[in-house]
Amino acid sequence: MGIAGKYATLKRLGKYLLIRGVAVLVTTVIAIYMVIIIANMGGFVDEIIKSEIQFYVYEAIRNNPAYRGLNKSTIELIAQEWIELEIKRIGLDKPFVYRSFNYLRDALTLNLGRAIRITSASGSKQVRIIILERLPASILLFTSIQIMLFFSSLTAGLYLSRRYGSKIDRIIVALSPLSSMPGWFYGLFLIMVFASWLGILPYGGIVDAPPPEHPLPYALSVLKHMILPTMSWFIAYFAISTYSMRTFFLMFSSEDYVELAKAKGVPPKEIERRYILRPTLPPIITQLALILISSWMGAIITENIFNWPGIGTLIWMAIANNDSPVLIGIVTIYAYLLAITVLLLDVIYVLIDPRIKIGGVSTQ
Amino acid sequence: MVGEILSVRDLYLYYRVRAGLVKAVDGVSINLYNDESLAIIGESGSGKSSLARAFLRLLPKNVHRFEGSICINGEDVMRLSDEEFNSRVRWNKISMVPQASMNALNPVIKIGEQLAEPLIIHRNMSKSEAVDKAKEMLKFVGIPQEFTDRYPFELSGGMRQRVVIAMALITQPSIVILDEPTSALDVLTQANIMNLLKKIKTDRKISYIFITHDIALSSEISDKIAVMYAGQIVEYSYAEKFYREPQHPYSQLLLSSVPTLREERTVKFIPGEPPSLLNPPPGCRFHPRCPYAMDVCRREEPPIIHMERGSYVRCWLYAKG
Amino acid sequence: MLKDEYAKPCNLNDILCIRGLCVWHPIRKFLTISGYVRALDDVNIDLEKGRILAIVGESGSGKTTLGKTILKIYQPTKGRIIYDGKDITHIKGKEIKWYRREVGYVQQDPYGALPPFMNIREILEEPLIIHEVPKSDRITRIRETLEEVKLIPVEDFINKYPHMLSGGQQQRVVIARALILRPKLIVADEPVSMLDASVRIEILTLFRELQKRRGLSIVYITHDLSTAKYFSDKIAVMYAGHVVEMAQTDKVLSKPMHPYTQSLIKAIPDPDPRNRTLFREVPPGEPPSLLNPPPGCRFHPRCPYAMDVCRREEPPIVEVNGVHLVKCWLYG
Amino acid sequence: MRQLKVLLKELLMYKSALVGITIIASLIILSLYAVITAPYGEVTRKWSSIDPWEDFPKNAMPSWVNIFIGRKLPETIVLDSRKVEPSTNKTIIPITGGKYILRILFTFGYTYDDFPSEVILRIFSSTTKQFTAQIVWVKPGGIEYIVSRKLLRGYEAYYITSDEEFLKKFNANLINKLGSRPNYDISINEALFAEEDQSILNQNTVTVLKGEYRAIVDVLIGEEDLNKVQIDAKLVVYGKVHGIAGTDHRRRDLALALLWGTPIALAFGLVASITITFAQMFIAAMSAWYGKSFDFIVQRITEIFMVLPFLPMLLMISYFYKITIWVLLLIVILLSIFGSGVKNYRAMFLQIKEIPYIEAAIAYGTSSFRIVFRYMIPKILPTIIPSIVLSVPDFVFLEAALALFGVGDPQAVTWGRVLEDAAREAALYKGYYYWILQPSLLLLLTALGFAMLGLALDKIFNPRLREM
Repeated sequence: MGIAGKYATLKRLGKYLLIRGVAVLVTTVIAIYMVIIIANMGGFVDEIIKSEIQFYVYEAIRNNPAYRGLNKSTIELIAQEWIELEIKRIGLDKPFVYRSFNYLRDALTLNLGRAIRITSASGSKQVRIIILERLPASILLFTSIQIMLFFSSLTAGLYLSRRYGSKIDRIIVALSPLSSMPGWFYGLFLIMVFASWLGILPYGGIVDAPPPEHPLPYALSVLKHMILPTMSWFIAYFAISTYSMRTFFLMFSSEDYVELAKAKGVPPKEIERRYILRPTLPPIITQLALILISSWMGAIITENIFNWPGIGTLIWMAIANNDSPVLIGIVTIYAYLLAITVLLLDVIYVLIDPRIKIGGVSTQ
Repeated sequence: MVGEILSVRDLYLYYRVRAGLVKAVDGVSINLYNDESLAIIGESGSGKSSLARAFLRLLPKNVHRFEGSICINGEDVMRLSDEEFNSRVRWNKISMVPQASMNALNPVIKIGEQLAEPLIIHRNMSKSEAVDKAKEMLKFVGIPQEFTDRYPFELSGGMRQRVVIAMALITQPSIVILDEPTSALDVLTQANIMNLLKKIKTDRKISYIFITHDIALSSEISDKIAVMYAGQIVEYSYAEKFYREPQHPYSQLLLSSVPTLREERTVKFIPGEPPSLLNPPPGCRFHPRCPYAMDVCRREEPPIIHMERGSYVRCWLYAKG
Repeated sequence: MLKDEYAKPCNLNDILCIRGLCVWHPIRKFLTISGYVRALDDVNIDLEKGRILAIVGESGSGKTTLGKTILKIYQPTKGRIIYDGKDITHIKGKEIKWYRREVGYVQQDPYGALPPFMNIREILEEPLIIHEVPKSDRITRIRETLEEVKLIPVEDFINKYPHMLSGGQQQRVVIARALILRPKLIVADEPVSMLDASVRIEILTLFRELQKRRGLSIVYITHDLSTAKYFSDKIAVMYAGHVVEMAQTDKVLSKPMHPYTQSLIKAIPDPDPRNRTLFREVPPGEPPSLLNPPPGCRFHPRCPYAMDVCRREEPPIVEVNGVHLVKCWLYG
Repeated sequence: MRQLKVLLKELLMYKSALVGITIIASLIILSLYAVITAPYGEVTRKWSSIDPWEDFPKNAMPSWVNIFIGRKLPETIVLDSRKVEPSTNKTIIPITGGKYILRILFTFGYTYDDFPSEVILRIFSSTTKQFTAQIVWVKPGGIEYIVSRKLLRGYEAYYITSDEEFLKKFNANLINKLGSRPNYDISINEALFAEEDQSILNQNTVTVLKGEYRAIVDVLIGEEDLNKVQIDAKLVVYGKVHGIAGTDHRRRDLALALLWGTPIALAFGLVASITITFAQMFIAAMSAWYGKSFDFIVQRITEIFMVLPFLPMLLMISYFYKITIWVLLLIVILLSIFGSGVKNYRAMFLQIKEIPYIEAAIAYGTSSFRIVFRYMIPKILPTIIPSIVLSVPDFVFLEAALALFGVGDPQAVTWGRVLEDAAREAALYKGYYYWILQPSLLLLLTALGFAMLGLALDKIFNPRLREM
């Protein structure tokens, strides 16, 4: 392929990415708007806030000795004025539809604003800070769980596809019904056994209370707290993902070119690497990428079961506190991450699959 | 005659499926002298592809019985361990052009690399050396050398078929198995490929084992013919004789069912259905469809009747006494 | 670019007459059309009642597209299809339903042509249900037709599912389904190419019998000239979307006129041990892309007799000896 | 029908399928039993009220734990003077001054190895007139305690278990008798039922005194009340085990919730998975068949729904709007209809569209509608059925998870609700394992049943897996 050919490929890729980008952006915008409507209960959250302001103002007036001597109607007047001022300050005087678009604009420009009730550990009300404070915990736990799960089941799947029908293969097949139960469910049992009965591992949380001061014991304590959640996910998902990887590879290992490679005398390791893994890389990478993205959202239930201070517990806190800015913030970041990943995957496909690189970018 | 290049004795290949035992290759014997080519003719489900794959020990995972002897240049390769077989037989002595060669190339590896792979594995060549050799080979099969840098999907079906043929030849094995090498190709492309195969045969002194269901095509490159029916070879004969005087009733009917373009003759068909390899009929497997079927055919399996120069037929009609 | 429409008028007694038929498939990219695949270009065909026309060509020559256009699965871009004296090119609604009764379809892959989740009775009943044949008549019609295609005894087959039958039996079911509405014309697209040699002749013989008995007309699409020889009355040879030659079968085979037909015939082997020493003459190169067909005659890049005019202008359709049509400058 | 038979025969070749079918069948039988024996509305009402559970022990373990611990834990003993039983005896004893004593005597044998969890005496009087009552507790061997003297006025529930006054008296009595008081905080239950020798002084040695106990309620009444006033009493000695499933913190019999949770879980899981799968399939089939702008719109809607995070959305909606379980089901369905399944099915349908038999159907005049429903959908049904079966547990657990978050239907009686109560009452920390284990076990059985059947079906229906 000459320079001209490469240029043409780049141009085509650029055009394609542009169109894909626009499409992805439109879906993201619509999705975020839907979240804004739902998270504000279609404007109902406003009413809640307004009544709270009222309550707060009357309470303040009643407790303030300066107003004590005044007659009722004057107090009413002052209160009304104060309430209106307060409503205007928060911006609730405009209709919800109008504001929903403001929210949308803010969300899209990642101007995530201030939380209504939730406060970060450092005392900030900034949604950005609240989310950033929680994100590392989720990434630490779930991203590492997912990566471990993915690569261990990939290796095991490859191994089993070679030893199809063997005893260990049959064991994995037999264990795969375990996945019909979610990770958090096993979490309950593990807590029961290891925390409640045996008392050797903590019930939950991310670190001992009080946290150790030196970094090494601190890290060890965090690791200790990660054992049970990690175990629960491995019990739930290792067998099934190994099983599906193995089936996937088995399907590909009956391809004609794999058969021919065997006939040629290509050693098994090479066959696995060049003839099975390499052509199946695109779907594998897609799977990994999507898994990683969703792991940043945390696993709401598992985090709550293990009391893990990540995004998952934050989502629940935000829901339970009607804190729509936090919810919208989290979903917006998630939507953006997803959109970027989708586009990135398109580029990766072009890089790793010659059929797309040269044959023209397909839309499917 | 010069040396025997291939001698197969009582080869069996059974595999187990849920419904029972599939007797894909059931006591097959073949012999082939240097430079001779063999066509194995059979309808779908006759076990001819299983036989071809058995030569390269490409067995199904549920194999139940695999025994007999396969001597290549006098060495019984059935006795070799899997590792030895892999390093000494595959692509060294015997290589293959698989069926459906459209999908026989790895879609994400360049043609040159795939072509060079056998040299790197079996001849310990460096990659650049091997790719150079691959270029030569491409030229030999009539593809421009610069195609080494292309990917399979950039080639037409005919070109891909040439690449696969080049791959089979690159280590200069003495036997090449052609498993329906042209069945997916158009008439003109097929003729082209057959021309190429003939040219290779005369240039390189190679023995082909040509698996096909197309009787007309089988006459293109075969010195000997083996007719397979339900896992067995029912007739093993020389080409000159076979097309003029087929012995086995099945061969006769098969030949008369081929429409010809140039000569005028009536075509006939064989009534009935071919048997399944799961539970073939007792006695002669062809007896339910045979116009000459006798009592003994229904009861007993026919013996192998040897004819001149190692040809044979498996039929009671030729049994003496 | 297109030549003037082939002038010869249709004979209204013919079952099928096609004039100037074009089928161009648009290539869509991001909601715009970036080009056309010219699957069929200016195709002219005549088929007399009760005759079999073989359409012969390599893959990509447009023979299957032609069959599907006759069946009105594809809509022509241009041109006319006259069926039994009636222009059916643009019919709709009730008329199309009538036309679907008149024309039957037999496909290449018998297993794929039968819905695997229906048994034979259900499969054959479908056309009858769609065309509102009364329930009481259906089962007798199904039995009759199964007997006609020699799936006897009928009881052995009627409740089976396609996968329980052999390839030959499946193809008989496909034929039965094509016949059950009592059509006058059958389009058979490679009906035997996926069957074993011994079964092929059996199916074609059956086809021939049915055709004689019912006075059917058949469009037999194939890549195999040797079966066309046994089965057809007339052959149309297609190359890259054009019909390049059309005449009686024996004429085409004994005196092929178009260079493409000639090389096609030379390339086909007969079972003969002498083949071993024979190298066949084959035109170089490969069929052109239908997205960007070469100018002039589409065969010219591979033609041993190519002249200057072939590179410039599309050849006309020439009538040689009155009945032998050929699209080639050698005869123009 | 014949096909079904063949399928069943093939299924039974897999042991796991057999196990799965057995589990699902027993769950269905359990559901039918639940639905037949008690109507849903009645059950939810009973579950959320207090009265029906009065005579049930609090946080009692299921009876079968006796087998495992090798001791006989006490069951609940209910003695009611309003019922004619040999164990209760109501007599009127005249005393001087035109006064009478109405004596209610409860006699019961106590042979368990452990102390009861509570003792409550309820006294019912038909008027609001005030009476004096005296309650006497007689242990086997005749040790007698005047537990309490009190004034009665109408209905009176006397929680003996928390009567600190009695405890003081009892301790004082022990010092008299044994020279010292117990070296631990003896509970009233122990006081009432313990053997009164040296063993009572130590927490580790205190033992139950087995034998016949009597409780005497004496009410002083006047002559004028003799035929007018109706006074009765009910003594409940609450046990530590109850029924097959035990009870919760509100004395409710868990068996009821576990039994009724079964039909709800099955209905929720099956309806959700079947509806969602079929809806997705229809949308995908239409999208693939009609193509063009219809396809385009469906594709974009699907992408929007793929951006929306499912669980947070669901939690938000169910928290904000306090929905019932059936509305929740509807919302789960609505949120999932345009899920990623549509994309997968569409890809399958695009392939099916190219199978020759579709073209044949067009050629004999089949309408689009008929092609979609009669030719395309039946083709993928075999691959869909396993996934329907396999996804049932997902929805059962989804409901449980939502309940666990406390956003489930407050009315519904589900396994998830039981788990939520347990979690809220910190059952894990308090050691009430049965409370968590039982609903978990049912969830586990349901999940395993469907998973085993589903995977076996997958092996049968999925031709690619079948070859292997």
